Amino acid sequence: MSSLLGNIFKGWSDYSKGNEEGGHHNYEHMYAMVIDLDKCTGCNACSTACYAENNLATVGEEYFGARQAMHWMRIERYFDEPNLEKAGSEADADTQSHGASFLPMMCQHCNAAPCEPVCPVAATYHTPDGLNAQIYNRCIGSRYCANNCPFRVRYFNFYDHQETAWPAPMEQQLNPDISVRSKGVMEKCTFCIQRTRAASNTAKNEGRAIRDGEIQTACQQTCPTSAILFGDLLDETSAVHQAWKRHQVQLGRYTQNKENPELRGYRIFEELNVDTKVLYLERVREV
Amino acid sequence: MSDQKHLTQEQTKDIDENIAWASINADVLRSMENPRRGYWVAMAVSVCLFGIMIYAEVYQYMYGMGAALLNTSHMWDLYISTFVFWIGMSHSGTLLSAILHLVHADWRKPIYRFAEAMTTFSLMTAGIFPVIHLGRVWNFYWVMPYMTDRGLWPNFRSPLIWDAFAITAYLTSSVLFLYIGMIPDLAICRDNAKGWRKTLYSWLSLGWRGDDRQWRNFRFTYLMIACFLIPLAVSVHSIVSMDFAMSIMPGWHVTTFPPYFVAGALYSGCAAIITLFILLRYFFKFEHYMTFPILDKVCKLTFVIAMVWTYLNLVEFASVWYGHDIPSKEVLIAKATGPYSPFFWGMMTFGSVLPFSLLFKWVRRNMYVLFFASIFLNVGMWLERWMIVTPTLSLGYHPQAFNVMWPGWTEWAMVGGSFGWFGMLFLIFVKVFPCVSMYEVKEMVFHRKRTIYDDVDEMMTLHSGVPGPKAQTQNSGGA
Amino acid sequence: MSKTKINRRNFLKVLGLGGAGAALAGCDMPSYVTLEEGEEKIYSYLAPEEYVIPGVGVWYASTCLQCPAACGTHGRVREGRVLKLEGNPNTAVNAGKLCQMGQAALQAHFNPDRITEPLINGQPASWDDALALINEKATKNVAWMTGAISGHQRVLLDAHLAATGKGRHYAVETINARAWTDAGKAVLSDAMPTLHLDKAEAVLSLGADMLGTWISPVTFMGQYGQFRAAPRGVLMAVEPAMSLTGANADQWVAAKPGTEAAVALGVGHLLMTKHGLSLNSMPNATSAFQSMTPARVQDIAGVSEAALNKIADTLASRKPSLVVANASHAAARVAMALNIMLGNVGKTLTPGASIVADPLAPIMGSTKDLAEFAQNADAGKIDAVFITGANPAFIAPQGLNMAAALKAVGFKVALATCHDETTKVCDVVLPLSSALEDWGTHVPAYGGKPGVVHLQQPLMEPLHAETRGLGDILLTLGKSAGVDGLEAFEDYYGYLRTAVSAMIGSEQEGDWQRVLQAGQFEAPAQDHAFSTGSDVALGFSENADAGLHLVTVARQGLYDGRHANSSWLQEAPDQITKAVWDSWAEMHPKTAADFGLKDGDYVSLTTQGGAITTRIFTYKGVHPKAVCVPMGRGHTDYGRWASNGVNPLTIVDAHLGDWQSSEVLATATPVKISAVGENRHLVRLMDTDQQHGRKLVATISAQQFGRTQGGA
Amino acid sequence: MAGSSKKTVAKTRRVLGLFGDFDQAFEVIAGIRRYQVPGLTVDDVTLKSPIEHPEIEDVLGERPTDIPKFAFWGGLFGLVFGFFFLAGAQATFLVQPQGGKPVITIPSNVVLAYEMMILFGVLTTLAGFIIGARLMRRSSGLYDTAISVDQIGIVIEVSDKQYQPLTDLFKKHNVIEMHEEALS
Repeated sequence: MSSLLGNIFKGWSDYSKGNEEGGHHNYEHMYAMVIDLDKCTGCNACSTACYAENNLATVGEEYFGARQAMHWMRIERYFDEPNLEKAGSEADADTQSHGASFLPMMCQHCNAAPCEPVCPVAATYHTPDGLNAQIYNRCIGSRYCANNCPFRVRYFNFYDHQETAWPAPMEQQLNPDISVRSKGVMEKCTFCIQRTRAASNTAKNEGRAIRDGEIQTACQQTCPTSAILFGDLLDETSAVHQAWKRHQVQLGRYTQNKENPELRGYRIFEELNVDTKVLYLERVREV
Repeated sequence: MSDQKHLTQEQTKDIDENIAWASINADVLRSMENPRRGYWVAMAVSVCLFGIMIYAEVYQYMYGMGAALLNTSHMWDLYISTFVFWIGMSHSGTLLSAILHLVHADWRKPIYRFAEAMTTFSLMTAGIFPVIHLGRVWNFYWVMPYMTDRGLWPNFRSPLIWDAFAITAYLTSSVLFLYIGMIPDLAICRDNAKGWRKTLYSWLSLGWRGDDRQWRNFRFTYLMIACFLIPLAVSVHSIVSMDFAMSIMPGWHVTTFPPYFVAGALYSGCAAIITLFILLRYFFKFEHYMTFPILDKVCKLTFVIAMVWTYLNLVEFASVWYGHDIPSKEVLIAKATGPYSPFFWGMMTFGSVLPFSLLFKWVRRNMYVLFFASIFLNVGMWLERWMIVTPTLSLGYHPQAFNVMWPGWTEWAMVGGSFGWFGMLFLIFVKVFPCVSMYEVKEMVFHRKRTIYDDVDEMMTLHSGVPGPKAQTQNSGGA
Repeated sequence: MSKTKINRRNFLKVLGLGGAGAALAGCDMPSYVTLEEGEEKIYSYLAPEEYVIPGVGVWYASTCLQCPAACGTHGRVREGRVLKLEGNPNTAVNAGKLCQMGQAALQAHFNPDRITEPLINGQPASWDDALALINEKATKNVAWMTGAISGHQRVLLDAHLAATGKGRHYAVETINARAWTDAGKAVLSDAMPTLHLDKAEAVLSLGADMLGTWISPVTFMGQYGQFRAAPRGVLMAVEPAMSLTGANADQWVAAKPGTEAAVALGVGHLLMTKHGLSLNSMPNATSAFQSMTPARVQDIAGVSEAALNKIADTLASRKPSLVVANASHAAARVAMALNIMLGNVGKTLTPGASIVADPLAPIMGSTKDLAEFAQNADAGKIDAVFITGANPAFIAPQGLNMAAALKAVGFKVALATCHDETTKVCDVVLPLSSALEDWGTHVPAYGGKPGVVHLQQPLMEPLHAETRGLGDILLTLGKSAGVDGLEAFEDYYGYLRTAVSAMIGSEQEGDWQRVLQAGQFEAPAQDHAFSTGSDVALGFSENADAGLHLVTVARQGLYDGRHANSSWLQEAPDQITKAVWDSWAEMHPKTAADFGLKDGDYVSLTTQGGAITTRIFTYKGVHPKAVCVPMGRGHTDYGRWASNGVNPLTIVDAHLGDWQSSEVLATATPVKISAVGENRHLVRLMDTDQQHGRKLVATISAQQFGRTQGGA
Repeated sequence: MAGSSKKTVAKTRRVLGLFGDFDQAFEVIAGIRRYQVPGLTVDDVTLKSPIEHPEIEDVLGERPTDIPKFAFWGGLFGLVFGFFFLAGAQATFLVQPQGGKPVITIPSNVVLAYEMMILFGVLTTLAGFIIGARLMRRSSGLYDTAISVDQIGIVIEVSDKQYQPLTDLFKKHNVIEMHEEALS
């Protein structure tokens, strides 16, 4: 009973302390990302790398058309530039004069993730690494989390894809470090948790801290233009931390008070106060 | 029962107080005997519908949730909306029984029994849907509040868990409410039954002898549970509404949802009562008990609730419209103009315009018109639930969510099957249990008679020493 | 067969050592059991092969053959299975990066539709029978048809050709840089000058999809990353339909198909008249520039004077700049001239490096070879042909009438990993090991350090016992053809190791291991200088036809169709339209409106060559006079995933030669369009192309970027 | 019945009288109140009726019931137990999804505790009913099915010498029929 009460108070203090720190809890790590949309060419390499690394099933034209695809990392393409004030001639031009806008969209690993509180069986929760994790074994498929995700980056196994997606001998390519999800389970980007764990294990074996850049997500590693940065936000020296600082974006806020509002860093749907951990850098165009 | 005037549409009294107590027993007990052909037809239809539901569920189990054509934008669809619909239906019984009981509206007495039965069975129907809509239905029991060997609990923050708690509490309480209210009648059945029914009723009536002690405790118990049930019923549907209101989705994250849902629930419940009222009166010849004046009162009640519901509807629209949340506004506009707009306007017509017909006395007194009216009211309420779930999911914050989706055959099969299941349960109920509360009709008759005759006595003794009718009918206590 | 098996075991032992070395080198990733549920198909840890460290992934270096760029790769091998490919950080070509096609090499390897045994006339046969038949039939007038090829495979191939008489080697690639290399040769006497996007302040691309499919996309994308860093370069693209490069351009200009040269000349005109630049060393070019006034550009290419001015101003104001072109020979030559005029030569355009051991040098394919093969075959000059790494029956434009040409060849041997349209018509089909099972050396045609040779080593034992590597087969053929000096080697590995040792000048085991680990080695190279621009004539192909033109573009992904049997790439949405699993025709909304068409309408595209039927997708990234149909889809015999869509090449009239070259021009076939009347939703990633006021991709002006230095 | 048991001798038989309506039954009880049967008080009377008569207290006098106590304590228990059960679960369930919320969230726990309050309240009320109404036990006392139709029964245990006056009292108020059984 005493330990129970102790836990209760600990929970409260953690919460209040975390709030002052801008986060919500005290984490060991806080893995975060920076994506430079001016460098992103929308070439899909990251997406395909994700399929290869994370045992993502291909679903075929019919199911893709039914919006049942499993692309954890999807490259969205837009033709409009809402907040770029164009020269009068271009505004109504009948040609796509500024090219297209590409947006790599994967789970934003919100610190205040709307998907977490609504899961009836606690199958999605926050790890001490600051990751928004999905426990496939625990998931019963109520799909509430996906309904509550403003980014629509949670993907549900509407079918068993094993036979169609990996006909023999393709199953030999499956990554044994992570599971193949069966029907009825929700899944999403994990920031390549298997790589994170591998790195932290190595670090532990060698009795040292994880070095910045030691962990590379599959998308980051393959990105031909190096538009993606990944690292530990709590590590003052990490490139990601530096980038967030340079762009004057802080966790735990739903509006950033930047001294220089022209800095490119922004978070998508920040106003929803879900506290995402992916920092996007604005795309640039000659006007 | 000298004249049949009270059975016609001009009837003014809720019930003929001269009706003999013995005949009350007789009529009700008769309704529980040897089913006629119509009953078997109805039962067959219900069983078929339910069979289709079973088949659909098995198919979906083998094939995956994709069978329902759900997709990344539309993770929920008809299962959830029909779930909400049935939960709503379940509110009628409690409303009539508990609230009217507390306010001593005795015209509830002939009709509350089947209303409470409806509550129970609607809940049992509603309970099916959260389960069959699970991706891994075989793990549904993981939402129970127990600690697994891995130290996992369910997530008490999830409105779905609140649902589980609320529905469990509500189902238990309403079953008990129904059962306790039925004990004296079960005693009556026991006294008149033979064979297995005798055994059944002997067990169920718990040895009810009609002692003053039993009646006294009975009165308090019934009162207490009624008091518990009213806040419970309100909380249940507000919790159901929180499945949506607690999310951050535009179109769901609405403050007025709890009262709105409760109103909608009472609304559809009353409509359903009208439907069943008419059916029972027609098939079981309950003209003496389910009379037009009572139907009239139910209709008026329905109209009032319909107006409340309409008002809350408009409030919701207005608050979105004058708010500055663009995505929510998009959802609202899309509902009215988008691909789902026919159903939206259908809902508004059936839910807000059709009730005005209840203002006309000839409608309130015409069983046939009223029957179809009540059906369409409920169609409107079902559409409302669908319009809450699906059009909202067809939009959202992120354009990736933009998608129009129509339910798959399994979903329709489940929706139809749920009515089959409900019908099955209800049909069994009316043949096993008295669907009119005999003892309470007796009380009603007794009280009304007394009050009337007391007044008359006073008048007569006031004007002349002649003893009033009470003295004359001294010996006609019952038969 | 048994002998080679033993040898495989041997070299896989060696390979294990190499892997261990690689592990020491620190590029390994030990595996471990995650919290998540285990994959039931994992091989048992009991009794693993001796070179397998259970549960530990080891990274081996190899080379990617998904496109001619020959990027270096690292493959993660665990329990004897290759699980994942990454770029080799040590190579200059791709510096640790890979494109989606490189990632999908795994599926080319594990493909369920692999050929597992030799076939004679479609019937299973033994290797001995097959080889016997080949030795009997392929005696004189033997030809080889390959894709881009280099390294020791090329050496053996040449040797085989030499031994079998006056045969010829046709290297065919529909997606090639032939126009650029020809122009480079003609103007700067350097076929493959080194480009420096990263150093350039402004880049003008005339139909050269550098970021997508041109020469070495990963190299260029790597440079593009730096190009976009402060001080930020400006990218401009002129092309009939938006390519991946165009989609990333600051200024994208739609030109009528085949008129990029005219636009480039117009730019040069403005540079001379408006910005006072001159090109004294090249009087011909100068006159050509002077004659191309903006007004002419307007009515030839339909490019407005404003757009032209903007391009010229940018090029003039931002130095150094870079002009690249692949739209046509004419455009490429003008681009070279512009580079000289802008003084880019020596700054962003430096002499390419070549290696001494010339026989290893890369042969980049072209459709010219394809056309010549068709002519020679029709003329009966070819008795037997060996086809590998190419699918002529699919990639040949209809105009070449490749079907008849192939029929005319008496004896056809296909060396292939998967069945395709070509193996269907071949007499003998030899099952080839996949790129991840085979040995080889490859010389990147572009982007490598001077003299660098990439080594391709097997990442796992062959999936199918009966398949053999290209090198092994070439070696066998060479021996039976009596090539000198091959008897010493019992398999290609032996040959390769000896050859490489000779090149690095060391027989040491350790040196060989180092090469294996590095995945590359450097042979002595010699630099050579540009010639001062020779004064070539500049012209352009004026296309008088005012009607619609068919533009068949290649997109990174399915490429020219060779990757259509990869479900990953089929399901990776096309970069521009975001469509998957099917073909489409891109049209400008105005044009579509003129024909009364809307998105998803099926249309029939008719040329002299024939007709195809597909759905249209309308957006403003197409010139109103162009109908753009990407290549790669519409296979008839290429496995379970490739049959969707249509192949536009089947209606491309190949006889439209480009100005001053015989290179087939596939961008200007007049086409008639007619509605079929059917409409079905084109399956795409998203149904909307707009952001609907959400702040998803925010765009700021370059001025702001300049003020903040991009937050750097 | 404590009041009477002191002075009376052993009861020998139990008598049930059936009456046509409440008024007559009440007259009988009134008679007993007026001690027309020596040694019998109104506390000895058990009234059996087909319906619950509102003025029953006026006639039989106040007879207390514990139901409200059951309901109150049950509800209170549900509330307290509910909250601490949840709080305990959440406190020991340390990997629970936080979603930026504290470990023990008041709103959700209030909702759930509220439901548990009602659930337990209802259950204990039922228990109180079964206990208080002496249900689910072998029932003592005479019974006639007519009671479940329309007749009112009065059951009284009497000694031999009380028997006669009681039957007279019954007959005086035209009892419909009488049953009696001997007490062992």
